[in-house]
Amino acid sequence: MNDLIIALIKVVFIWVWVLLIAVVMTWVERRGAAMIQDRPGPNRAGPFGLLQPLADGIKLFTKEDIIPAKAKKLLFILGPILFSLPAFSAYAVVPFGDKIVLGGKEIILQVADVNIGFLYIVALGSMAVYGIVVGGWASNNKYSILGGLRATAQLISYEVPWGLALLAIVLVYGTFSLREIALAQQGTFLGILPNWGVFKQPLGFILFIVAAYAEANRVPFDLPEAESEIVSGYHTEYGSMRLGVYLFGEYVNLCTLSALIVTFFFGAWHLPYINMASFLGPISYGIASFLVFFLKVSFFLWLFVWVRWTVPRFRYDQVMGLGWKALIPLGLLNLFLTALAIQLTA
Amino acid sequence: MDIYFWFFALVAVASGIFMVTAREPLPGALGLLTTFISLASLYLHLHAPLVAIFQITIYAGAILVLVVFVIMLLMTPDEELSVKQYNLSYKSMGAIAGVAMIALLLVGVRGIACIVGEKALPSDFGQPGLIGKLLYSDFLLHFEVVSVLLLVALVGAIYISKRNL
Amino acid sequence: MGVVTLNHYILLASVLFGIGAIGFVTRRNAIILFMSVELMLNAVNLMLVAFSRFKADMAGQVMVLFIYAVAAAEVAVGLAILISLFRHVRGVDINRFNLLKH
Amino acid sequence: MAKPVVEKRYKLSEQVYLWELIKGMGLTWKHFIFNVKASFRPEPHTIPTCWQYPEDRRPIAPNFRGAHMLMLDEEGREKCVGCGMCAKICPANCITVENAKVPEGEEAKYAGKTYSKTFTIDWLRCIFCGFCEEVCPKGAMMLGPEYELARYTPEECLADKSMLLANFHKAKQEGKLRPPREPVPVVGAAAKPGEEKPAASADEKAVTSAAKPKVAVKAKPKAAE
Amino acid sequence: MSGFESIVLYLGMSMIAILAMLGISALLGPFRPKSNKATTYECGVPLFEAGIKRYDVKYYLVAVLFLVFDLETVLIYPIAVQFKSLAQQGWGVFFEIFVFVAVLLAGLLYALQKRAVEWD
Amino acid sequence: MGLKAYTGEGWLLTKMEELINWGRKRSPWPLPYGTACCGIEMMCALAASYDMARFGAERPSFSPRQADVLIEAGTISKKMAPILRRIYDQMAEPKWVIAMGACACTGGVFRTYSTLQGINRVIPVDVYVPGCPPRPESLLYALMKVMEKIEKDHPLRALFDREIGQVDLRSCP
Amino acid sequence: MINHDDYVKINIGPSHPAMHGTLRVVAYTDGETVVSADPEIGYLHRGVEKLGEHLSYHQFIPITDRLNYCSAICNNVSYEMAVEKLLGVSAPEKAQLVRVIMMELARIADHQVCVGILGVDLGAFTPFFYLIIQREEIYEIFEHYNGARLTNTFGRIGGVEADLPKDFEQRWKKLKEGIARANEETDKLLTHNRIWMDRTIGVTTFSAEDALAWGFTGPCLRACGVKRDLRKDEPYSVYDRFDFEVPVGKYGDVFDRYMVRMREMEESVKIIDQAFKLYKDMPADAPLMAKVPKTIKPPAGEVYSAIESPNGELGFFIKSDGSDKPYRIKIRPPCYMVYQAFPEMVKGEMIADLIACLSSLNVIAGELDR
Amino acid sequence: MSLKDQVQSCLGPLVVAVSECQGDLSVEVSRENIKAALSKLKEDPGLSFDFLSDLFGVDNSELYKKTAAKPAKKAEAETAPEEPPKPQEFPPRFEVIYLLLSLKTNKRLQVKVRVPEENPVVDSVVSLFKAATWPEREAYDMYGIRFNGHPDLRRLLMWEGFPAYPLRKDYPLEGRGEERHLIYD
Ligand code: SF4
Ligand code: SF4
Ligand code: SF4
Repeated sequence: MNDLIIALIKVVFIWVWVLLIAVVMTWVERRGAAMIQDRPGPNRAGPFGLLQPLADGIKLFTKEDIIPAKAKKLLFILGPILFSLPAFSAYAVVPFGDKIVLGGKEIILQVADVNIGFLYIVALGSMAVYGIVVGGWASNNKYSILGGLRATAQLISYEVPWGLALLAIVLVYGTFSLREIALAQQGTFLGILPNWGVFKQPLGFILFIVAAYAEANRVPFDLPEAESEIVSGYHTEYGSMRLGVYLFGEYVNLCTLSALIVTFFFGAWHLPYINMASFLGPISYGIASFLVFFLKVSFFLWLFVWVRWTVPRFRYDQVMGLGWKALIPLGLLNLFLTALAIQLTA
Repeated sequence: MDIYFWFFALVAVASGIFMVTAREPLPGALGLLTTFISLASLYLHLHAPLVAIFQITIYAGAILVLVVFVIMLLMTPDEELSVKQYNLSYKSMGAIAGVAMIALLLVGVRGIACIVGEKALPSDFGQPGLIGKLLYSDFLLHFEVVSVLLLVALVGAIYISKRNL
Repeated sequence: MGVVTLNHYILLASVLFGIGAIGFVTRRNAIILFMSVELMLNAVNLMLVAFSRFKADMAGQVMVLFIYAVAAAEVAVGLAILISLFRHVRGVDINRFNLLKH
Repeated sequence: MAKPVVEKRYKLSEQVYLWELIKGMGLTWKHFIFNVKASFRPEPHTIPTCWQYPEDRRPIAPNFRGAHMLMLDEEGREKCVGCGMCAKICPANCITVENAKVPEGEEAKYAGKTYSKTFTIDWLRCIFCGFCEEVCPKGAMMLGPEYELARYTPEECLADKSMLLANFHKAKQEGKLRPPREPVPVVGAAAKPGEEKPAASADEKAVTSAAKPKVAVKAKPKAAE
Repeated sequence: MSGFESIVLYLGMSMIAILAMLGISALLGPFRPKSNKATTYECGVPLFEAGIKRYDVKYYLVAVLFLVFDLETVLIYPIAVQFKSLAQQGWGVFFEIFVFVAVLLAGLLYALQKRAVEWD
Repeated sequence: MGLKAYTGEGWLLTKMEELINWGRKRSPWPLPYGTACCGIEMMCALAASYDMARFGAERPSFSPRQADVLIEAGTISKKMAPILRRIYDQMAEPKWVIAMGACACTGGVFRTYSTLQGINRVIPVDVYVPGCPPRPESLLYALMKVMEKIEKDHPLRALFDREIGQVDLRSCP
Repeated sequence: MINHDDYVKINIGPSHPAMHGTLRVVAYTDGETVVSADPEIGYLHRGVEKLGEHLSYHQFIPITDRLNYCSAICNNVSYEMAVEKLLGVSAPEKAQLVRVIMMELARIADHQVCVGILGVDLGAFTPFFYLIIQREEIYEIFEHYNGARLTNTFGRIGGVEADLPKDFEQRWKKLKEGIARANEETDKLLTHNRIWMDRTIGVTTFSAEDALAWGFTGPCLRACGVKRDLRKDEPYSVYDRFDFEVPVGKYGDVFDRYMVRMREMEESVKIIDQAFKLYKDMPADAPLMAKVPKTIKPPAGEVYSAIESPNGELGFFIKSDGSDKPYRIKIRPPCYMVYQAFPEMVKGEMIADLIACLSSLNVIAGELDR
Repeated sequence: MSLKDQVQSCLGPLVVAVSECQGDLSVEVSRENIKAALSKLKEDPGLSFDFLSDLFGVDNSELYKKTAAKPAKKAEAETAPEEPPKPQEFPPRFEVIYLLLSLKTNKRLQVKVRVPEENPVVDSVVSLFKAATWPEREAYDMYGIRFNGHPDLRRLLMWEGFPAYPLRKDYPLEGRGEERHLIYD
């Protein structure tokens, strides 16, 4: 029973946290973009415009819900659900801190530390396609279908380099548990560098982050939804909260991806050269690990925004070319080198 | 845990029927997706987490995506599939044959099922590592043959679809 | 209902296989046919995993992985054929594919 | 479709995506930091490139062509004599003037002998070209600094005389009245002071004859067929 | 409380939340159907052709390539996770993966050579 | 219809309505329908120097399903009129229209055979902005007027009264 | 002839993010490739030419503002010069200098919008904002000149209506720096960025012969490698006094058009510097208006006069019947000629290139449809 | 040799009339010869008018009315017995003007053809100058002048089915109340 309550608390906590990040991200994105572009951005709703996402939310909630006459009703309704469900559920296996000791009971700061957590992420990643396909197809609008088709082709193309980068990580750490991967990054490596994935897998990191941008449909890979010739891509016909769910799912995705980047490559909650556990109490250590993790995640979230407002976007064939001609061979090379290195050191 | 089995079994069968009777292929594909996911849940129940995950990654995430892709390529949402069959007798024959097949299978497998009793499982049963070891030892050749099979499939698919360009 | 035994799984697998088979012979849409085949393959997979579980033998699970590969190969080539057929007859009704014979 | 062959024009540093990307990100970062710092300044005009409109208005040019005003002279008399020149020149045809003789006993209100009984400008038609101001012989019309003209109905955008006068009073109160336009020097004659439109005095005949173009020979068209 | 049950809990919660969002929106939104409100958006002009016919077959090729490579990566996972321990037994496992990947690399090269992912 | 009793001075309902109005007011996503010169000034209003995004009017969306305020900036020719009408029709409730510039309001100086003499002949207009083109500030002022109008709305009452919302429309071409 | 039924028909525009409001292209595509494109125009047809026949010569000046509204001043001057040619007068020198300064400012503003929008259409939003901030400063100068930001109604027949504002020099100094900075930042963000280069280099290339056959003028022609600029070739106004270069491209692709525009901004800055120097040397009370009658009644005749507007050759053909209203006004908009070659340009390219091409042509519906 | 002479020697008998206004030379050729004339001007090495700058129509009906009215008045005053001009004596109603430019010499030339109202057909010059594609369509749209051999002669600016030719002088500025109707599907 106790376990159940703890699990429930963790689930709720993570849920609220991820939701909050997603909400705040919409604000950060708007204000950040504005600041980059020499303008103030939304600053009327609440202090610093912080309530802007709330206003957007209320607006979307009370907007009329149109189902186009030509659309396939059931599928049209299903689209956003299918899109956001994998996005929302992926965080279940990602850690958000080390552990906290409360009343003599050790609580891992992770919803579920399953030994195939890694594969769970992969599986959910491959499910994200459906929301887009179904949404685009059900709208029965040329731009939507074309956007859906492109989005799908792009997503699946970048799943391969993504998987290859992950494969190299598995080679390095030899486990499918994200917590174990995180734990393995303590200490130093080669004497001087922090024992972080990014130093062991520099190529893998680049592959992973590029693929992550593509998976999240972010600039410069945002063509499924923002390429100017297809209006808004697969969600052209979506309005009201259905659109809100699509947009929201994207931010949740960003959050998960950033957490994954931190977990795999940036030492999760570990600080370089400092062992927090050695001088912090059990509770404060838990909180500190959470905060460190959060800070790292926020950096990558900000990176998403930052890059978005710096670069133009690719053309469709260039995206595919980059994926298949550059990233996948690089991924295979990375895999080969990693395997070789491990074999040699074994 | 019975309820677990029955629930997913029911979902699997229902969505399977939905798929087979679907008027349009995309809802059919979604029905099949549901079947896959419920089967994956059953695999978890059968102590095969790796297979369960692979079921989702490969079947739902790759094979079905391909099917869905083809649906999008070939069919517009406006195009309704005709459920009308051209040959009624053909259809009833098919139905009869199918039912007969189920019956046959049921009768046939009953015999086997009686033989196999439940065995105690080793602790790492179904764990990825174990499968990895097996793939390296007992099934090494199969593993390599799979790669050749995939290669052939790839080449074949490209050849067939490129030929018509 | 009792404890879930191998029989239950076999029953389920047979039913799924049967559904797939019925779909395969009665439907005329080539894509649905493909999906029916997938359903039948899945029934087989379920059987394999169930046996593996109840016989405590991992070979069944490994076999399933190979079946995945086979299924994938089948779908890749099959759908390629379907697409090229489609280009001729502009439809996915297999009755129309028969016309090719003439 | 054959296209001319294009040779690549990439430098090596441009071939690698990352280097230029990082340079660009450095630039955006500079802007970001600058603006974040700026936005914490206390005054309303925080970010130097942005005017946060209702509180922090961009200073408009003194001769901005906004809402029309009907001018009063120093003694508070209406300058307009209702001559209708403005209505005639208006390209959008949006001014209606009805003129009348100044009634008995109201001479103190009007500068001229006649006045405009009604004076309406349809702001929804007006294109704010300023011709009416330029043409007015009495300097009675001026385009003022007011630009907040959005209304809920078209009728509210129909400016009648009282609105135009009110605009004048408002501008005067706020000290936004500008002096009338200066006359522009014309070739030949030095501009006579006090003249609104210098070109007006130009002798029509003289100019046309001086610059008479060679008369086009109207060719006798043959029958087309 | 095993990990899987927590995941199921989490999944259930996500599901409920999404449905709640859409449900509340459906309740709160106004509903004023008009005959032409639900017409398909096509940059403002009337729809002149239903849907889209005849896509590029290259989309399909990309999907096939993906299918094959996804399978490949997925099949290597179980070995990869054991790679460290198996590597201690010699170079066998290295070559196993190497051959597996090499065969597929040949496939990729074939596809690239056939210009399967080029769009011009 | 139990809630109907509340539609009078119901405190909860009023507060809810205030909240909804606040949300709508602070997030008027524009559909920039800039066809001519006014479109350029609208661009200025959206760009850095005036930054309409300060009012939450960000994410200009060209899909009519996702927009709240149709900013019609520029001349509408008779060839374009049905398209404007269709876009307006496809927008989801609640929706507002700003007619920016003389052309949009009345056709302006273009009293010609091919120009629509005011978009109010095709769609209902909430705010008219005179000017040719209006300054960006004028547009922002109009947006604020729209916000004022939103504040006076009764979204929930309208919800129970499904009859409300018959747009009064002059004949459409 | 292409059988259109075989291809997917995609309608782009008029209400479309990349179509600038009023353009419409119906593209027939095979997969991602455009097989043929059919631009449909006329969505902003306002009957300007007909209107011109019903307004007096003077009243038509504000209408010309609304042609190419990105650089209204160039239209004004072009029209005024045509009427002046018809009348046989020419504006005094100081007025010419003021006109040149204003026209070059308008050219910069026009190019800034074009480059910015090209960036936006290709997904790079930030340069657009940086450029627009500087354009805002240009508008400020316009506003201080005669009270309007965009549709200036600049100049009068026979000269200009006002002198340059007193604070022009100091504003110009500031603006010059701003323009240079914005251009440099755009350069940094776009020109050398590999993604940008991929999207623009080699996209919709057009050969010089084709370009001439289709009647290209302006930056689009120069991008194809033809060094033709009316300011150099048929110097009107006082352009023969300035020392500036005509940037030319080589391949006529989107990148070249973009670069030509970027370089032209720099040249314009140079011209303004020189012109302002000459202007300062003029006496303060030098005439700004030629002697023209109050009601302009040119003799019967037909003239055509053209200037180099930011988009290319902008010409006015005026036929006068001796009355106070033009008998026929025909405007030769530069982008009309360029845009008619659009199907030719995008044939065989991808759909996304269609957008890039369109933005780089800088088609302004106002002058396209008139 | 002035441009005028050059053109005249190049075109020879094709020239119907030559006029000049403020330095803009304009030659008139007859309707049948327009293509031949333009190609001659294009190919002539000395002239090489190889760039079509613009092409458009002009409706001269009102001009004729005016000029007809004026001499009539004068005629009454001076020499009364001469007969008033008959309407059929007017030259053809429409003009099509080609604005040519020589890139080599930077000279401009206007070429004019007159097109009667009853049979408003001219040969298309698209095969000579691709640039004529849309201007010809526009002239068709605005004046109803048809161009023989144009690849795609449709309306350009007005919508399909617009009932009039709006730039003709007898068409009122504010139109005759044509509206484009919405088609709902
Ligand atoms: S404003 Fe001036 S021009 Fe107009 S009626 Fe009055 S006096 Fe005459
Ligand atoms: S500003 Fe121009 S359009 Fe407006 S009333 Fe005056 S003359 Fe008419
Ligand atoms: S109102 Fe004026 S600025 Fe606006 S579109 Fe019309 S003509 Fe252009």
